[in-house]
Amino acid sequence: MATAGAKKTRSKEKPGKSPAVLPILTATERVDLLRKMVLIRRFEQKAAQAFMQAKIKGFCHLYIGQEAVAVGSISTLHEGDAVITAYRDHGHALARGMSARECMAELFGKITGCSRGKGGSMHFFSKEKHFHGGHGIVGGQTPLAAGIAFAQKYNQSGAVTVCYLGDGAVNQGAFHEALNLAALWKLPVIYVIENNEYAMGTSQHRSSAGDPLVKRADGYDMAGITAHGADVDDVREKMWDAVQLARTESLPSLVEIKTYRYRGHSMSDPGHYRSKDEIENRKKEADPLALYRERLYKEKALTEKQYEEIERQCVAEAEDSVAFAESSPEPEVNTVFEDIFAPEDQMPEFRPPIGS
Amino acid sequence: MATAGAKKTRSKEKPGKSPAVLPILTATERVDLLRKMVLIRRFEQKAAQAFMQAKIKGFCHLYIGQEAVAVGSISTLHEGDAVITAYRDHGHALARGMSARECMAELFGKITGCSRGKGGSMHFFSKEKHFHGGHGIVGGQTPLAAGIAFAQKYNQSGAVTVCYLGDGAVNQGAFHEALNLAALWKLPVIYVIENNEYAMGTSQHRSSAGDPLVKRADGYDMAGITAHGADVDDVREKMWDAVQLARTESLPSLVEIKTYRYRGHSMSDPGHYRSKDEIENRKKEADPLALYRERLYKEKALTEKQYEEIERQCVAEAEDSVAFAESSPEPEVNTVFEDIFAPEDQMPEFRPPIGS
Amino acid sequence: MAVCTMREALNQALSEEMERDERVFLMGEEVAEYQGAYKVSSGLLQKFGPKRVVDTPISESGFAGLGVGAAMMGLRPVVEFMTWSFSMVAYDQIVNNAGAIRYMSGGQYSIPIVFRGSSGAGLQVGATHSHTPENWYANVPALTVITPGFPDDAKGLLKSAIRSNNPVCFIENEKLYGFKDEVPDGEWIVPIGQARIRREGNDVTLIANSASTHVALGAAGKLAANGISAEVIDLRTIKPLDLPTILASVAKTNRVVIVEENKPFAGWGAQVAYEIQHRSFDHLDAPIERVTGLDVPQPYARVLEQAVMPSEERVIAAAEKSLA
Amino acid sequence: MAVCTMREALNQALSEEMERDERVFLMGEEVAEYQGAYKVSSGLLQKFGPKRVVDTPISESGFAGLGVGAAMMGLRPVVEFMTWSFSMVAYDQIVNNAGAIRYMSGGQYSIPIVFRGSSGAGLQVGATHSHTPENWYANVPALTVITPGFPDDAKGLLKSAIRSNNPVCFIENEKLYGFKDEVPDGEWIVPIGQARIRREGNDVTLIANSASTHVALGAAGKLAANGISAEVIDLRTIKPLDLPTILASVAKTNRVVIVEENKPFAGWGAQVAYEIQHRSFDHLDAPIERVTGLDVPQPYARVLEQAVMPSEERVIAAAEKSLA
Ligand SMILES: Cc1ncc(C[n+]2csc(CCOP(=O)(O)OP(=O)(O)O)c2C)c(N)n1
Ligand SMILES: Cc1ncc(C[n+]2csc(CCOP(=O)(O)OP(=O)(O)O)c2C)c(N)n1
Ligand SMILES: [Mg+2]
Ligand SMILES: [Mg+2]
Repeated sequence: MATAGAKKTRSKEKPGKSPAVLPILTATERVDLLRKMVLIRRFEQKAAQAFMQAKIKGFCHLYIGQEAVAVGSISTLHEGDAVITAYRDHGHALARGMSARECMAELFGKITGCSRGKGGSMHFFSKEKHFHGGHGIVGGQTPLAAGIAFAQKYNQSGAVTVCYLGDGAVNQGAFHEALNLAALWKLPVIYVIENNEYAMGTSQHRSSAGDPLVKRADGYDMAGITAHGADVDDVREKMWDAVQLARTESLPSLVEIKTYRYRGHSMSDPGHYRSKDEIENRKKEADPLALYRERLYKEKALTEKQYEEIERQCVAEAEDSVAFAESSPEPEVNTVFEDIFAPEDQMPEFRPPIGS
Repeated sequence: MATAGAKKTRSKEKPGKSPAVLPILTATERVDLLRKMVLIRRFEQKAAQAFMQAKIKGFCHLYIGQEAVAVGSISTLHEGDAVITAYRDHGHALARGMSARECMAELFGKITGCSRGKGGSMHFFSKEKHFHGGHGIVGGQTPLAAGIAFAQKYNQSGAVTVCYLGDGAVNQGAFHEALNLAALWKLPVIYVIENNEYAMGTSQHRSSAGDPLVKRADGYDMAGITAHGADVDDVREKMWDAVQLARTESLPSLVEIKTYRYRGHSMSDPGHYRSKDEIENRKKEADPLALYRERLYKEKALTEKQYEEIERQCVAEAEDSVAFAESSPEPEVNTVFEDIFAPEDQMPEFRPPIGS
Repeated sequence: MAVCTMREALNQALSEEMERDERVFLMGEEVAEYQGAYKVSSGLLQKFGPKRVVDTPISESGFAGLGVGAAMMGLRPVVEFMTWSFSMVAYDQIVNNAGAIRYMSGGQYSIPIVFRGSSGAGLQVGATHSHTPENWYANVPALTVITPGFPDDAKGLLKSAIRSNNPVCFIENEKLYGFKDEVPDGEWIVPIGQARIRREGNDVTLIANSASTHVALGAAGKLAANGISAEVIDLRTIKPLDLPTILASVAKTNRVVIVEENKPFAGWGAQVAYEIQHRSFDHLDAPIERVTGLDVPQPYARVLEQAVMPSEERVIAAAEKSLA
Repeated sequence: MAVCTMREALNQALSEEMERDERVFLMGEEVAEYQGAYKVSSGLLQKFGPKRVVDTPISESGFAGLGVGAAMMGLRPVVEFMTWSFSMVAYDQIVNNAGAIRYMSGGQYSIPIVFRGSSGAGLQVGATHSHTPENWYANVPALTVITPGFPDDAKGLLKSAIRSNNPVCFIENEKLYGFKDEVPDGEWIVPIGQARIRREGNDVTLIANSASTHVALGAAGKLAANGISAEVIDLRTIKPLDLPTILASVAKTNRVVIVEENKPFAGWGAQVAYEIQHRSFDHLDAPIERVTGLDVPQPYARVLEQAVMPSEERVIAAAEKSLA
């Protein structure tokens, strides 16, 4: 079923410059993809627990069910490439190589968190990992991504940007403006629609005219690609094309990846808009972890014993992250006044201390 | 050349319900279309004069060259249908049957103006004529149009809405949101892109990825239609289809009409972004007034003498409108506090007088 | 008279007004099938059907503008922003279209629309989700801004807002949705533009709105224990301000503390302070104090966010300072 | 030192800063080939090429956000809004992204961006095109708001704004583009956050910004003829406010009139009034007066618009009232 249902359109053929082929991964590398997906799931299950215990507050949007999207797509990137996403950002952060500790600590609002406890679940950041956030306003990250790609091109860095958004986010005007800018200025950015079929309680067909969503690229003569989000290999394959197009020709793409979230929109979602059966069927038929594990078994890239060890390690890492978060100190109250302004270095500071 | 270059796509064929055919106009009706176009041009030439004399202030965006678009498209509407446009609104207002007097008086900022002198060139309104404005923020009128159509459907009035926007306006996010809403909810609205090739000094290819612009409808499975804007008959024909689709099936369309403006973007535009030759060629090759006049001559629907009479009448009407505007009183200073709030009729007034 | 939550009171107002007037309809994200992100519209879809309770895509600019267009046609839309923080992507539609079309058309078109939804901070949802936009919208000449703090006011004011022939920004506060109090059944109208004295006192006037009224009332209780008698005014309507009520209280107490979640710079409290010193200069025995959200983006961590919010302690300190 | 227009002074600042720092680039509608809608960027395309002087589509939300993303990467964008009235469609990007990303990231990302462009009313362009957004943006904790009133300040402050490592809203006023005055050649820096006393006086302090400073100066001249000595402070920076300069003047004159184009409700002047009464209560001999744009949408007709604008007559009347 690797590419079943997947469709690929490219409005403008770029003859001559065919991209390098997708590198074939070693068994170890393939197992590592699985490990990343397992870690994300175990991490989030721990987060869900901590949320129920009121140790995590505010909103908490889980990524469970969508792991192959972040892991597969980010695996096609270089270290220096940029990643940016919306509020459902734990999976992308972990896939990007941020530590479970700094992520869990952020959820707990601790000073050791990846945003020093200031961002929370929706606003993870890691400059070191080129993870440009975690953004709470639907669609709001999409122009930022164009800007990051603009800077990559301006600096001739050869790097590219991947920007994730949801199926609901395609109806924000800012996204449309960003698509046009990216296509017009040939920016090396890949917009990835993680189509998990719902925006909160609203199914795709109740929020978006036109299907598939990737057709929205057509108006901009932008490459449009679809992928099967339960299949990490398919995600890798399709993303690879888009990433190459960005890297070698500085052309943007719109990639629509079909996926599904198992949990509620956020932790406080009663979920009446879909049936338990629907969820159970999806879990059974196309769970990204199970699918890939079975494939690795079949390919003899993985033994059951090795898998158990992976599970053990990931659970341990998730638990460790909770222990770390719990034992980390709260931010000092004074830190509330930090991080508002970058220090000035081209002129004297001019701001009076806050609250004066 | 009636439909030369024109193209018609409809992403979703609606079988079975073929719309009624475009009514064939009598010679008198055809002459009347020409008369309307001539009136718009003469009116605007007078406005340009008055602007140079500093009798009109602020911005003044002329429609000269585009007359066949407003006249042709509005001629396919019923009286009760709604029209809304951007700041380049004189032509639409006159085509809608607003008087030259109330329009010119508005430009002069007089109390007799169609907006009591409060709106100016960009903000003409006539509730009586279902002319919903004159809107200054690029793209800002496009969601309003969806709302007007929403109300028409809600009230089962059978009326439809036509909303004009420029080729530059297609890059405003609000427009994209409006397109999706219109398609999703099957609203009886026709979005007409008046593609005059430039947004201020920026040509279409420098502002918009993807060509033709009407392709932006595809992502929404919305009907997309193009027309030749110098040819009032072609505009009528294509608009007719879109209007019928809205009226009989409550389906929106995106119509792209190729046109050209002869004057600067506004009266203060030096116009260095295109050559005099380009403008002169366009005037020569595809002037909507000349084209139609010649066609009417050929069809023996019009004699030269009759045409001279039309010219005389239109110039007289334009001059009369200036005389009316000049002799109209300035608004009383006190009117500045009027028209902010509608009177309350479902509860007592609760606002203290302004400035108290 | 039954005890109910703010959420239920708002629901009653919507339901009663929709029943009364067919032109009223509700539109917003998740208002229909989901029954409202905060359950304010619970049951309305079942009662009024999908024509009048309309789920929208995530297109605030689109559906806010659509609402204004529908209002130009004589419908009376109630547009829900899931939270007012998301109204920022629709800012132009609210300010220029809802806010200016009547004027620019020389009075031809009315815009009988209500924009409403949750707002406010304190629930650890971070900087992007914690805005209190009272001041932004009250700055717009043609907009009326209402911020109820109690269920009875919520019901009575929302009914008034829907009956108004003009655009109203009706700003609820998420922290209050579960707050319970007595609410009159059926027809119950609270006039727009009238403040309510929630506690009488003689020594200092605390002026607040919405959730901040509860902070002020808490502080007033504690001040009483210290022998300080604080009067608490709940503005209810931010614009137009009920200056007579404010000034009468100042004339009595001669001291003022304003309590607002708004960020301080040019928050609504600055306007209230200006009006008071302008009109009651001689009645003031001490500088007007403001207790506002601190001038930092809203942080997530509880300990930080609590420091940013107006608190009883800060109100008490301000009151004591003004009495010192 | 040469005499030049505000427009030329701004152009110098842009040109010099782009020359100094390759990371600085200018982006906006019609800034390049058209040479700027108001000609502020005249010649820059020719000098720096299309990589650094970038014409945009009419997508304010898109390119404002693009600028913020580029700033996260260390570039130093100058984003021109053709007028600030059009920034409303980009409001979310400015408030939430420019305004909160540094904080929400725990200080990891800086946003060294300047948003700039024309603003203001008085030129009969109607309600949609006449906004003065100082107060909206000054309300946002992390934003700095600068509003120059003279060519020398325009140049020196724009250079500072571009050198700041933080987001700056640089709000010009269309009425002043043609205003001429002496401007130092080459390196000329005006510090952010410092007001400038444009005229010394003893009887009353007029506090203004941008074009309103010229109204205040005109009024001060006429007041002098009546024997009233008015001090005129041009704030230059709206946020952070230069309270020391303001309070020192108040301590001397004991009377204040604030002059602002902002609509009155929670305009920036309300904040200044609050600060003054709060910090210099005992120095005030009369209520603080504000002369603002009237609380109506901006009308087109000249006679109406002039009534709405702050005028010398209204400033004189306010000063006389405060001295009565
Ligand atoms: C502008 C804006 N409007 C509304 C919201 C509230 N909201 C948060 S997530 C969400 C649904 C988004 O759905 P989708 O884009 O499909 O992403 P998913 O949650 O499925 O990952 C909504 C409505 C918001 N954060 N921002
Ligand atoms: C949001 C916004 N941005 C910028 C402007 C300034 N502006 C007015 S008209 C215009 C060009 C619009 O071009 P187009 O849509 O092609 O319409 P045309 O003028 O050709 O009729 C611009 C940039 C504006 N009014 N609103
Ligand atoms: Mg989704
Ligand atoms: Mg155009």
